[in-house]
Amino acid sequence: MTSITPTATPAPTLSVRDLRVGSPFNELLHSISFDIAAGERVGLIGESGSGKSLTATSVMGLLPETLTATGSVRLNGVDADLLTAPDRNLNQLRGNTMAMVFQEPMTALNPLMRVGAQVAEIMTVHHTVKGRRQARERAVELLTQVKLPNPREAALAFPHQLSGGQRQRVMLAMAMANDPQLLLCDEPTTALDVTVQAEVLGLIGKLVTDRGTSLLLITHDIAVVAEVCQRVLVMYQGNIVEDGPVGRVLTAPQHPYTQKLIAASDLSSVDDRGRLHTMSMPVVATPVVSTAETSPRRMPTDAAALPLSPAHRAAHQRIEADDAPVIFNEVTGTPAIRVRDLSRQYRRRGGSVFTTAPIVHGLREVSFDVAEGQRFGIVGESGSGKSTLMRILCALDQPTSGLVDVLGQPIKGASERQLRNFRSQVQIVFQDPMGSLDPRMKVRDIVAEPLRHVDRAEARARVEAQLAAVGLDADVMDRHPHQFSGGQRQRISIARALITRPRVLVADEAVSALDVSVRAQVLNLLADLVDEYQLTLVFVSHDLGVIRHLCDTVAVISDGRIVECGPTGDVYDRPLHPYTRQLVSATPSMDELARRVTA
Amino acid sequence: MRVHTRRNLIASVATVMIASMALVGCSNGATTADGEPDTTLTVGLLATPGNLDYTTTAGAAIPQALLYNVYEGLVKLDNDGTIIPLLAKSWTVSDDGLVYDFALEEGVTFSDGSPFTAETVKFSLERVKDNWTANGPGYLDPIASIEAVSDTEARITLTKPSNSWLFNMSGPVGTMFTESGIADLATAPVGTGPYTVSSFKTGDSLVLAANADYWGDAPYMTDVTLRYFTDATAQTNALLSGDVNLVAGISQFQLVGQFKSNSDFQVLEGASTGEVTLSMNNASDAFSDVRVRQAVMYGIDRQVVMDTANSGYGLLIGSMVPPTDPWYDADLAELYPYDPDKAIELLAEAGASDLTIAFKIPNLPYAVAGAQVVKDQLAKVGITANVTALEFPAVWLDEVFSNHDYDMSLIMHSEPRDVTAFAAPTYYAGYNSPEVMAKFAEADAADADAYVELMKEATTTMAEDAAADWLYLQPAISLADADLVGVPKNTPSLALDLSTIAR
Amino acid sequence: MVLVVLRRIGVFATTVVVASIVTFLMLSILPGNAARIALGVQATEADVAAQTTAMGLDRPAVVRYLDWFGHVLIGDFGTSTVSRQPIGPEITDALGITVILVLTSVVLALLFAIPFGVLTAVRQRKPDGAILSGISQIGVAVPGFLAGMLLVTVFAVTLRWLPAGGWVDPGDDFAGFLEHLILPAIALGSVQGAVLSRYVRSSVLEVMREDFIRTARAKGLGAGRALFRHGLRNAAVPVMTVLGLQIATLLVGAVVIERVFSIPGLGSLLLDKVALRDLPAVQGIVLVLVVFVLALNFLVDLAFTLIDPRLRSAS
Amino acid sequence: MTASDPRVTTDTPRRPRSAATGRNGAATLWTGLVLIGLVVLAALVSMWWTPFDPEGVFSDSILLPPGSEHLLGTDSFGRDVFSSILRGAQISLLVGTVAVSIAAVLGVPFGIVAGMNPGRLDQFMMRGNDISLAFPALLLAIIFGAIFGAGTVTAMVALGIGTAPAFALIARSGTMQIMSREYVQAARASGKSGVFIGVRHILPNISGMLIVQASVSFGIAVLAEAALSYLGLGTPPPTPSWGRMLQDAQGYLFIEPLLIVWPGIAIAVAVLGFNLLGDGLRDRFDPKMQVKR
Repeated sequence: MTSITPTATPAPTLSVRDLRVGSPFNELLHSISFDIAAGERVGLIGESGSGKSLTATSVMGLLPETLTATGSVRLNGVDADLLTAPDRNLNQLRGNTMAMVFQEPMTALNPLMRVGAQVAEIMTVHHTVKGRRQARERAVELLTQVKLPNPREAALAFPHQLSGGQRQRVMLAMAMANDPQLLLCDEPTTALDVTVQAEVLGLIGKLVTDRGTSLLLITHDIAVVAEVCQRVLVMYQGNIVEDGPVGRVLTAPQHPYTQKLIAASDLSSVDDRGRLHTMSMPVVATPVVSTAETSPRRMPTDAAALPLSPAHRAAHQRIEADDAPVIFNEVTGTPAIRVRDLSRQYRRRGGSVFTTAPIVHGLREVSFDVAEGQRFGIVGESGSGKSTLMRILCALDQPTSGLVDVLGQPIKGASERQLRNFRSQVQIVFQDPMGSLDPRMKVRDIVAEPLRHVDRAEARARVEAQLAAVGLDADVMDRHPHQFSGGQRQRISIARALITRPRVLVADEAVSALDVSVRAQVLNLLADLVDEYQLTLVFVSHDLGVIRHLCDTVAVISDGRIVECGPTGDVYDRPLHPYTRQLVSATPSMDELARRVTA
Repeated sequence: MRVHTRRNLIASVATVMIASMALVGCSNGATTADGEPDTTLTVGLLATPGNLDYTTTAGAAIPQALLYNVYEGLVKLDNDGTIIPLLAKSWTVSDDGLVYDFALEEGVTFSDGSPFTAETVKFSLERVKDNWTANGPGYLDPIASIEAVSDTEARITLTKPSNSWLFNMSGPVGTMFTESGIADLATAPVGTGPYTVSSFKTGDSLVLAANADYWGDAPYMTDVTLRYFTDATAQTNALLSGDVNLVAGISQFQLVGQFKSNSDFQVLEGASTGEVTLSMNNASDAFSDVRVRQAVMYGIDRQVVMDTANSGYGLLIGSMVPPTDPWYDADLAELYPYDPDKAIELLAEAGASDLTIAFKIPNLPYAVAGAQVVKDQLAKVGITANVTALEFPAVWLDEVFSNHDYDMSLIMHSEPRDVTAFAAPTYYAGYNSPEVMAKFAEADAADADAYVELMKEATTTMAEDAAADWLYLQPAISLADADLVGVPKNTPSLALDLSTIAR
Repeated sequence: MVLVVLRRIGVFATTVVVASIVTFLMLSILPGNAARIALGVQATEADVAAQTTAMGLDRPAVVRYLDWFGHVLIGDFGTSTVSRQPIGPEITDALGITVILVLTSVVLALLFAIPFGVLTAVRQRKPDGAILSGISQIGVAVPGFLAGMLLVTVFAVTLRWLPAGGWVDPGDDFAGFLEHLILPAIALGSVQGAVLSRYVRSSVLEVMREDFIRTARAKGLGAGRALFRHGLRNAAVPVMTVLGLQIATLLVGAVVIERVFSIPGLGSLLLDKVALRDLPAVQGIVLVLVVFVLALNFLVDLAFTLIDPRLRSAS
Repeated sequence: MTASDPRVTTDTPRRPRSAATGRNGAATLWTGLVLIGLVVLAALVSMWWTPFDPEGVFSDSILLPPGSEHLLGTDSFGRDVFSSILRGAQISLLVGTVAVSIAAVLGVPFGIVAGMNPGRLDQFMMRGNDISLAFPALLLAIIFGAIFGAGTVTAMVALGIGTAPAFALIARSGTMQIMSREYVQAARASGKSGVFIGVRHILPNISGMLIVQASVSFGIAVLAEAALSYLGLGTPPPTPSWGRMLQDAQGYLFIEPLLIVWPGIAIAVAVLGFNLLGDGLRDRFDPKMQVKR
C-alpha cells in the first residue's frame, strides 16, 4: 500500500520524466519530460495527433486500457509514481490533488444528474466536506465563483438546460472544488463560441492565479495559450519540440515547426504574393528544450492585402437601437444575391410526450445584397442563424417569408425543376472534411456528382482538370475519402463545388475544422480559385480572423439578424455595434497577442 | 402421501431439496395425511370442450366429460359395449320391433331438484328433432311417438324396426334433460348423473363434484378434475410428475413405454371404436376405379404403418368394424396382404401406372406420422402422393369433408358404429353402392341374428370394394396411478365413465 | 399542454382504430366455416346455412366491422361462437395469466441480465468476462421451448419437485400459484435474460466510453463506482426500449412456453380460438394484443420522459 | 427481437474503438463466420449427398442409437439423424434468407423514405410502423397459418413481415443520421433527386448497420422457425427441419434422449453463428463511428 505523505523538499508540482506511451502497434509519445512549478501556468500546444491529450490523460492515469505508459509522473507531495501507483491510490488523487477539465462540455457531464449534485459529488467522494448538505451548499458557492447566473437555481438544472459555456463553468467549479494543486485543461474552450471562449479563459486564469494552482492547458490555438499561460510547450509528432516563455515563443520561435506554426496561425501576415504562410514543407522533429534567446522575428504589421477590389464597396452600417429594418450592402443595379425581409421560423425537432416543439426564429427580417464578384463574409456564433441563411441561399431550405433572389432566381417556392440551372450556378463547400464526402464513393464520383448530361469521358477529363486545379494528382480519382487528410478532403470538396463552373460559391466554415497548418493552404487555394473563376464568394464563419483575411465585406449576424455590415477592415478596426466590438476583442491578431503577452 | 409433498416445498423452501426427495419416493396408499380415503381424482385429457352443450356443439370432448357422469339416458353401454339399463330399469320390445316400453327408475331427481318422470323422457326426446344441431339428431328419426303412460312408464313407438336405434339411445341423443335445466346448457348442465359441474375453464379444466342426491350408488371419487392438455407429452409428463392420476385417450404411443416399466403406474390397453382410415375419394378420377383402390390396399403394409407411426400399438382390422361390434370379422384383416407387385400390376391394368394424387391430411400427430409412411410405401408402387397437412378441424372439414376436394386422406373415425354413415353416397368418401346401402337398411329392420349377419355382409362388401383402407384400430390406452381400480379400459362409447373408478 | 396530451391521445386512438381495421380485414379472409365447425361432421348443408345466418356471418363486411368495433368500444367483445359466453372475461382471464407469466419472467430476466450484463461488460477483456459472455451467447441461441422441455424433464418428471404444467389462480391457492409459475417463468426468463444481458452488456460498454464517465473517473471515482453512480441509469435507456419491445413480443411469444406447460394464457387461447374459427374471439384477442402493445409503446415513451430530463423539458 | 430505436441514438461523438476491441471483434466475427460456414456447408453438401435419405421411412432401423453406420442414430421413422440434420440446414438457411430479405425489402425503403422526409410524412409512416410492430411475427404466423395454411412459405412470409418494422426503424434512424451529413447537402445543392440521394448516398452508408441487423434477424428467424415448427406452424414433414425434429424428439425424450440433443445443438450453432457475426460486424460498422469527427 502506497500512502500519500508530503515530502519535505520543495519540488515542482508536476514532474514528468521520460514519459512514453505506446499502443501494441507503435509508440505515440516519445520520451516526454517537463516540470510544472507551483502556481505556474503552462500551455501545451500542438496539432491534432501530436500527443498533447495523451500527455494529460497519462498524468491523470486515465489512459485507455490498451495503451501503456512508461517513465515517471510525480506529483508534489505524493510519494509514488503515478504511472505505477494502484488505481485505488490514484482515485484519492484525482479530483482532489489534481483535477481535469475536458473539451466537450456537451457530453462531459452526466445528462441524467443535476449539475449541483455533480459538483457536490466530487467533494463527498473525497470527504472534503462534512455531509451532503454541506456539499450542496459548497457546490452553490462554487457555482457562484465560476459566475454561473442564478447559481442556486442552476445547481438544480440538468446539463442540457445549460449552454456550452455554462457547462464548462460547471466543469471548472467541479475541478476547483477541492483546491487541487494541479489543474489540467484539455481544449477547454475549443467547442465554445469566441466571446464565451474569452470569458471562460479569463475565468480559468483568475481561478488558478487566485489559488496558486498549477495549470497545464492543452490547446491547438496559440491565442488561447497567449491569453492564459506563462510558459508554453510545443508538441509535434509525440515530442516536445519547444519549451519557453509564451512571449518568447510567440515572438521568437526557435524550432522550425514552431516557426511555421506561428506563421501559419497569423492570418494577418502574408507573403509578398499576398498569400498566407503555409507549412507545406515537412518539418523534422528534433526535440529542443532550450530556452536560449534568438533574434526577434519581424512580424508583418500591415493587414492582409486584398488581391481583388470589387467595383462595389459596401457602406458601413449597423442595426439601430429601434430595430428599424436596414438594407445592408445595398447594391445599385443587379446584385448576385438580393435578400429582403427574410425570416425563417422552424419547429425544433423532438419535444416530449407532453410538450409541443417550440418555435425557433432562425432568421428575422434580414435584408442585404451581395454584388457580383464580391467576397462577402458572414460572421456569427452558433445559433446566430448564419447556417440557416447559408442554407436558404443555396435553396436547401425555404424562407418562411421575405424575398431571396440568387442570380435572378427567386428561391421562395421554387421547384427543383426551376432550380435546375441555379443548382449548377451556386455551389457550396462545407465545414466538415469527414462529413462532406460520402465515404462510400470514389473521389471520381464525388467530384463528378454535380455534373449533368455529361458523358463519362468528358466527365473524367473535367474531374481530372478540376482536381489538378485544386492541387491534387489524377491518380487520386479511384481512392475513397478516408485515404485523405483533412486538407486534401477539403480540396476535393472545393473541386466538387467548382466543377460546374458556378458563379456563386458558398463556403460554410470551410476551414474551421482544419489544423492551423492546413488552414492556411486551403485559404490560399480558395482565394486563388475565387480570383481565377471570378466567383462571388459567400463565406460563413465564426472566425473573424479568417473572414478578415479572405473577404472584402463582412456582415455580423447575431440572434437571427444582421447587426452590422461593412468593408472588412472598417468593421474590424472601427466596430459600430457592441456585439461586433466584443467579437473583435475576442479574436486578437498575432500582433495583438504578442503585444498583450510581452506587455 | 405423494399428493401433498409439493405444498411442503413452498412452505419450507430451505429444506426443499432433501425433504421432497425423501417424500417423493413413497407413492403408495389411498389415504391422505389425515387417514381419510383420498377421493379426489385428476384426469388428464387432450381436446378441450369449447362449451358444455353437446346438443348444438359437435365433437367428442363434451360427451367424454359429461355423458354418464353428469347426464344420463335411459340406457348406457357398459365397458364391453353391451346395452344395459340406466334410468330405465327395464324395457320390453313388441314382437314387431316397433313399440318399446320402458320402466323407469323411481325417485330420480335432477341436480336442480326437479323430478325425473316419463314426461321428462317425452320432453327430452321430442326436443331433439328441433333443437339439436349436433351429435346426430337424425339417430332418433325412427321414433314415431313418445307416450308417458305413467310417471314411471314411457312408451316409444317407432315407424319401422331399428336395431341401431336403442344403441344410439345410449349416446348423447338419449340424454334426459329437465325443462328447468336447459336455460344455460353451455355452462350450467343439469342432469341426473352421479356428478355435477362445479367449475369449467375452457382450455384448462372442468371440475366435477359428486352429486349428493344421486339416485344410484354414490361414486367413490368425490372430486374429479378433468385437466385439458394441448400437447401429448405435457399430458404424460403431468402423470409422471404426479399432477394427474389418470391419463385417458393416449394418442402418441411412444410415450407409453416408459410407464410399462414403472411400477408406480399401470397401463390399461383396451379396444376403442377409432378406426384409423386411409380414405380414398371413390368419386375422384384417381380412385373411381376399384382396381386402383385395391392397388393401394395391396401396396400398403399396414403392419409397418402401425409399427412406425403408432409405435406398434393397435389392431389390424381390414374393415370399419371394431371387435366390440358383434359383426366383427377378424379374417378381413387378411383380405389384402402386402403385395407391392400385385399393386403395380393392378395399377398397370387400370392404366394408372404413373398416378399422382393429392393426399390431404389433418395436421394431427397420428395423421402426420402415418402419412409419411404411406407416402413412402405408395412411392414404391409408383403412386406419387403430394402430402398437404390441413389445419384441423377448420380447413380439413371445409376442403376434404365438405367439399370432397381431395384424393386421399388419413383420419380416425372414432364414433361407434359409424360404418353406415361412411357408406352414404353423399359422405366424403364418395363410396356409392346401392347394394350395401340396401343391406344396411335391411339389417337395421331385421331381427337380432339376421341383423348381425347382414351387417357382416355389408361391411365385408365394403372391404372388398376397398371403399377405404382401414389401416388399424387405434387402441384405447389409459395410463393411471398403480393404485387406481375400476378405470374403464375400453371406449365403446364417447363417454369416459368415472363412476367406477376407485382406489 | 392539455392540447398536446389530447393530440397524443388522438393519435393513439387513430392508431387503435386503424389497427382494428387491419385486424378485422386480416381475419375476415380466414378460410374455414365457423358454422360447419360448430355443427360438426353430421350436419347437413342446410343446417350449416341456417347456422351461418344465425351467427350473422352473411352480413356485409362493413356492417360486421362496425357492429363489432362499435361494441368493442363500449367494452363488449361479443359472444364466443364456441363457448357461447361473453368473450371479454375469457380474454381478461387469459391476458391476466400471460401478463403475470411474462412480467415474472421479465423480472427474473432482469435479475439475471443486469448483473450478468454489467459483469461481462466490465470484464470484457478478461478471460472470465469472455467466458460469461460466451455463456450468454449460447443462452440466446437456445430455443425457449427446449429450455422448457428440459426443465420439465428434470424438475417435474424426474425429481418431482414442481408440477409439470398447468395454472392455479393466485386468489385460489397462492402457494400452488407459485409452484406452477416457477418453471415456466424460468424457461421464459432464462432465454430472455440471456438476450437482455447482451443488450445490457453492449449498452454498458457504450456508456463506459462516454465522456461523463471519464469525468467521473477524473473526479476520483473508481471505475466501478463511476459506472454504478453515473453509468447505469444512462445505460438503462436503450435497455428499456428493448425491454418494451420484448414484453410486446412475449405476449404472443409466450405461447410456446404456454404450450409446453399447458398454461391457458392469451397465446394459447388465440391458437385454440383460431382452430375453432371462433371469429369474434379471435378478433377480440388480436385487438387486445395489438392495443396492449401500442399502449406499451406509449408507456415506454412516457418512461423515457421520466428517466431522461432532456425529454422532459423541451424548451 | 432486436430493434434499435431512434430514441436511443444520440449525436454524441464517440472516440473510435480501441485496438483491443477491434481484435475481440475480429475473433467474434471469425467464430461467427466459421459456425455459419458449417451450417452453409451442411446445406450445400446435403443438396447432393447425405449418408441416407432423410425423407424416406425405414421400418427396419427405427430408433437406433448412434453408431458407426448411423453417426447420430436414427429417429422413429428409421431416418438417419445426421442426414436430417444436414438437410435441415437447408430449411433453416432458406427461412432465414427469405424472411430477412422480405423484411429488408419492405422495411428498408420504408425507413429511408420516412427518414428522408422529416415532419408529417415521417410521423405518419412511423405511426404505420407502430401498428405493424404491434403485430409480432408469431402473431402473424398464427393468423397467416390459419389463412393460407401452415408451411414453410407462410412461416417465412410471416417472419419477414413481422421483422420488417425493425428494419424500418434501423433504416430510418440511420437515414436521419446520414441526412445531416454534408455530402447529402452537397448532393441536394447539386440538384440531385431524392431517389438518387437515397440510393447512392444513404443506402450504401447505412448498409453496415443493416447488415448487422440482418445478421441478428437471421438468428432470430432460425429460432422462430423452430418455435413455429413446435406449434405445428412450420415446415411440414417429411422435409427435415430442426425445429420439427426437436418437436418429434420430445415424445422420445425417455426412450432416446439424444434425439433432442442433435437438433438443439444444430439450432444453437446456427443462431450463435449469426449472433456472433452480428456482434463482430457491429464492432466493424458501429454506426456511432460514422458520426462526424
